[in-house]
Amino acid sequence: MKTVGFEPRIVGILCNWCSYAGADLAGISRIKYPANIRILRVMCSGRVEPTFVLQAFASGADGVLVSGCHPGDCHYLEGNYKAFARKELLETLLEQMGIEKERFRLTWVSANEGELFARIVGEMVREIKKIGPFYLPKSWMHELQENKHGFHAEEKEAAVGGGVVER
Amino acid sequence: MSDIKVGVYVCHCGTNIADRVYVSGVAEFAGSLPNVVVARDNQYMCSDPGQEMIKKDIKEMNLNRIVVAACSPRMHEPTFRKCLESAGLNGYQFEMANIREHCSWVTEDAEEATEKAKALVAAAVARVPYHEALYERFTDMCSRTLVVGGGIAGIEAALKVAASGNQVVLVEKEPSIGGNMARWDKTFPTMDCAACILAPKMVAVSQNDNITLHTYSEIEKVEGFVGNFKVTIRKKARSVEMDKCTGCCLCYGKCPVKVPSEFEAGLGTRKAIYIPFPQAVPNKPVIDRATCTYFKNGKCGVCRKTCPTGAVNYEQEDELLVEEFGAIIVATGWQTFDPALGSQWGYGRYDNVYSAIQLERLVNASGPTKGKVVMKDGRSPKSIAVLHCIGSRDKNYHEYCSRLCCMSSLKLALLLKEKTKGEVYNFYIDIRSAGKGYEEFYNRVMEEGVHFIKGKGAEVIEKNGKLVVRAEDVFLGKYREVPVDMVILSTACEARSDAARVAQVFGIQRSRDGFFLEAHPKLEPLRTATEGIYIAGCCQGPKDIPDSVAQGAGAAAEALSLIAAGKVKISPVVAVVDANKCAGCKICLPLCAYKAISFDSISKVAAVNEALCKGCGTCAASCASKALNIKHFTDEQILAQIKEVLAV
Amino acid sequence: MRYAYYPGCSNHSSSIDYDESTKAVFSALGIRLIGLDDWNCCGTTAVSSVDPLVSMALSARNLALVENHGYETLAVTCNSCYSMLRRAGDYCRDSAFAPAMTSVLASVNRVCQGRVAVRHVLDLLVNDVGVAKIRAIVRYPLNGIKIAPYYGCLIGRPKASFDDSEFPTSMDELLSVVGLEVVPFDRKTKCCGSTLMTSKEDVALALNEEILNESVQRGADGIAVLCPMCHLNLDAYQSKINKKFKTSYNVPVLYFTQLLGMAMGIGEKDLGLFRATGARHKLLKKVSV
Amino acid sequence: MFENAGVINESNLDREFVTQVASFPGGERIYSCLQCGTCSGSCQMSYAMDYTPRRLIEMTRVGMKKEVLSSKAIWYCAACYLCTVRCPRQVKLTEIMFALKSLALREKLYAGKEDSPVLYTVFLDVLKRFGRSHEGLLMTSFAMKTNPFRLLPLAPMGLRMLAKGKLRIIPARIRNVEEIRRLIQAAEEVRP
Repeated sequence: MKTVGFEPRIVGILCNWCSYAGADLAGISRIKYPANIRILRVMCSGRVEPTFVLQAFASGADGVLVSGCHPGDCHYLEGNYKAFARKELLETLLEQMGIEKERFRLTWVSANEGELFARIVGEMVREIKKIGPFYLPKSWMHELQENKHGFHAEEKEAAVGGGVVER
Repeated sequence: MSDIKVGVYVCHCGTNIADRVYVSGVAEFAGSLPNVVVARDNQYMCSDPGQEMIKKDIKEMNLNRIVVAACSPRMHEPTFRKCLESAGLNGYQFEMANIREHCSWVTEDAEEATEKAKALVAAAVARVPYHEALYERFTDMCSRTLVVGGGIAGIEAALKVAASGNQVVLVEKEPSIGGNMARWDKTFPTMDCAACILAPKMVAVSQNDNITLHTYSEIEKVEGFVGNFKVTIRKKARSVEMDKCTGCCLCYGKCPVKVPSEFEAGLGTRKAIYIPFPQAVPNKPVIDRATCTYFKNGKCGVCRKTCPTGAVNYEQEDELLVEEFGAIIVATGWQTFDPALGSQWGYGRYDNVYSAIQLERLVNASGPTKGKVVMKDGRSPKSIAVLHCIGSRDKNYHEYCSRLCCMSSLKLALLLKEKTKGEVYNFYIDIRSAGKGYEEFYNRVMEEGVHFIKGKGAEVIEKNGKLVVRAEDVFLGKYREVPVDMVILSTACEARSDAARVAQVFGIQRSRDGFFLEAHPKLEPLRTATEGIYIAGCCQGPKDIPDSVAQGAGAAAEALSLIAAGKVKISPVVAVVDANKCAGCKICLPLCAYKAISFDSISKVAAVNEALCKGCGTCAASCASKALNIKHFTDEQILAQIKEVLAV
Repeated sequence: MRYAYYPGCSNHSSSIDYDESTKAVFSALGIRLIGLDDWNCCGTTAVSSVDPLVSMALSARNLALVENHGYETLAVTCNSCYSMLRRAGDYCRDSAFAPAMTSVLASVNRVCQGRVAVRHVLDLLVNDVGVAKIRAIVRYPLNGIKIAPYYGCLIGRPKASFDDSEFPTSMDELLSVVGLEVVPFDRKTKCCGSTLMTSKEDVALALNEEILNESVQRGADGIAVLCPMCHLNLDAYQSKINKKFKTSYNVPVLYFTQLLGMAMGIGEKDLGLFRATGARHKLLKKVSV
Repeated sequence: MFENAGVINESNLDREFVTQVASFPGGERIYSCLQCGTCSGSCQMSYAMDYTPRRLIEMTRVGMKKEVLSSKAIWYCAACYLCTVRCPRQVKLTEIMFALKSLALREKLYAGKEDSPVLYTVFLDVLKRFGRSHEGLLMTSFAMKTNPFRLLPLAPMGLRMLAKGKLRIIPARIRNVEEIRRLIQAAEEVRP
């Protein structure tokens, strides 16, 4: 599916120490990248729960980027490993929901990789432009009307993963 | 939430933001958002007038939440928190929208940038109603400082901290402190002898009661955080008992093993039991187990037999020390580029092609030739070429300029001219002589008759039994083949080969060039992303001696200002458990890297030790009952932000 | 094992002995070289100088043929062809000119995705076959002969491939396995001038003089080459060099495959040794002793 | 203008020239050159060139189109890529030389007595006819267009090669010569 003039909306959830700083460096270095991404800060990529990603899609995002420190470089020792552990389950879940894999990315960007960050955003925008806008599945609409403050614990439980929930 | 009163302030940052973002339009838009009482724009929000504007509005309009749309929170969040507090508001009732680094500076199109800025502001406005007042706390700290690396930067840092009366532990990987500087002969631009200015400092370290020196030791593990680091130091087995050894040197006179000396850059030899150089501190030997005959096949033992005090101990084992420190200074230094990687320069192929560090040893009176500059066949060279930028300013190796080699090459050229009275040619791209007395030194070297050929030495080749440097004389626009007896390669200063491992041990990030990354390229040159861990000297990037000394002293000041406070601030951004929701599943317990979560066996719920919690939020992300949350990064706050950032 | 084989124009004329000896050696090792059907000239320096994109398109057509036949690897003997074909693969795969290349090839109904591994026969012998296997079938080790290994310029350029761009060592290894004494050789990858021999003869003769000079100074009995152009310039132009520089070079220049073949006991005829136009007998005589 | 006068006539400079060269394959890094001279020092032909490779790069960036394209230097490049692999700024000098030669041919700015442009053009003509190169045909056509007497000293070598089966009298022709012609034409149309 392709849409003419389609500008994807991407939510970026970045860890404070590496990726957010990397995105800052892209700015300091005046590296231009598409304005399609809106960046949020968390202290660690380990903070990012699947609910955040699902909420972003539910709120109309066409893509979600989660980015943390490189493996071994986590400011909190191993938070990024936890994020990585959740990734697989989240990807399976997104696949089951019919969300293309291009729409979600977990990357590692360090504080001095401004260029890399800009490149990742550029790539994501290009890829999502190819697959077109994300339309909310009908079943989700119902869920959303039910609760205004995001997902309930049940969905969350299903989506936590990372060896945390026994299934 | 009728009692929420938000003030929004949009910064122009001169033209930094206003060039791309229609600032007053963003302010106007913010004014229309829910809970917003006032929205203004200003030239510089961080300036006094900008801050005064916020304070005045807080007082006059009873604002209880503030949003500033400006630069990165990593820059000015503390500034504005203070501003709120001086107006009687809690500093955490505040949020920054980053419309500079993440918006105006990275977006080509002004319309798109303005739309993006609006979304970021809306998200911040949606977030602040969920903010709570939070309070920083203080905890006791350890007053000891760890200095890692005993080169000139580390030595300077250790001496400065020790002078304040505080305890320092200096850890050095090699058997002696002194670092690279100990190998130099003279120093530019004054030409004073390196050993003469370094040795007194090395001795001062060994004599200072406040400094504990661990040489032949490495850092294995760093745990804890600012104020209370727990560090594991591995003291490698020296095979010589330091308290028994008198440094009489009888042992290595008798040792039958001869291997190339690292200190002499392979030009001289040392024994398997050795003191790396005469002025070594401590001046006591070490056995290199990899080459020692006794350790290879159990035979020999000559050194043990020779030692009059019975200090040689083949059974000695590595020792692990676990010690506490308040601050850590990392000054692990640099290494020289291996010129053999560029086969065109003939290093390793032709006898008389030397690296700069080898020449340092060759011209040194205590070096392998007792300071005589001679070729491999013993003759004195009549003509010598010094090739600059070997491995530097070269995308095939290191793109950066190594900064110190121009001056070091000039110094070596002058020494060569003095010692050989021959013709000395410098092949260079540019001469970089920025520094006190440096340009004057360059002029002096020119006036001494050293030749300067602008043009990088492209290759060294043998022609009819003589070395020939091929290069373009750029000023003349002509190709030249300069026959010489000897070639000196002025090699790049590069990050140590173990820099990646060291960075991981200390939680330091590295820049693309491999060196350690400072917290801010201009304003925080000595800090790292980890509070309480500082960097000094060439581990951060190439530096000459004056700069390394200045950084060592600066890092000492950083450590001391931390220690002098006596207490460390603990961020209130920590995990909190809602005991009513906690199902007691214990999933969070193993997830915490700091072991900050325990299980209360009586109430059957998780409990967070705020002194240990660092606030990463991994536990909160994994709590199935939504009982765990991170203050200031709660689910509500983040979800509100996500929804709103997409609503615009 | 089998590979698609691109002989290149020279191997059908001036370097036919390179073609013959390569095929003989590979056949002795039990490897099939399958000649590429209807291949065309790679374009080489000449066409690149007229129009770089035309030469890339010409090379890419060959790669398209290989892809079409379903081969993964293309064996190449000539350094120039090797460099051109590798570059063409890179252009089709990832460069700013990839779309242009695609449309040019599409105009003749060809597709090149740049998937083919373009590999020099030296690379195949050292890295796929391996020296152990070659050592095993050496019947007449060429002991007592000193050889200068001359790789030519394009074996590792513009991009280093299986060996260093300036100081490759893989042929040294191979030649010493068959008993030859390989002398150190600084001018291993210095250019022979290639087609400049035709248009700038004075300069090209000087380049070859330097190479011959080092080989003599190093005490080599001959020079091993792996490119038809190098062979032509070093071998056929020796008398001209002698005349110009008042020298008396009489240096045997052989393809490395011929030397390998000799050690393996492959007949002179199969190795094309009888086609020698230059000073070859000197070295051959030493071998038979 | 450059060699004889001390002043460069700014109005004679072609500011578009560098853009034109940069648009060729591999030309884009021309802007990165730091003028260190590694290329010229590496080039074995530098000594014979009227301008060193480094200087050609700078002249191109300045816009001295006529001087660059009519220089002798560009025809000395044997395309050995030594400058390219050594360039500290990773400027693809050899590719830039191809671009300059190609432009010199297209704009007919090369010096009249240059042999290389003729050789390369003849080479392409042979290719268009047969799909492959043919040394004998190439040499004779080239000599006829430049100086037929240059064939004389080559004749013994040619005959020797003929006798040893190293030279064919009749050129090999590929089956799809027509395809080659169309391919060349299509490539010529997309050139920068």
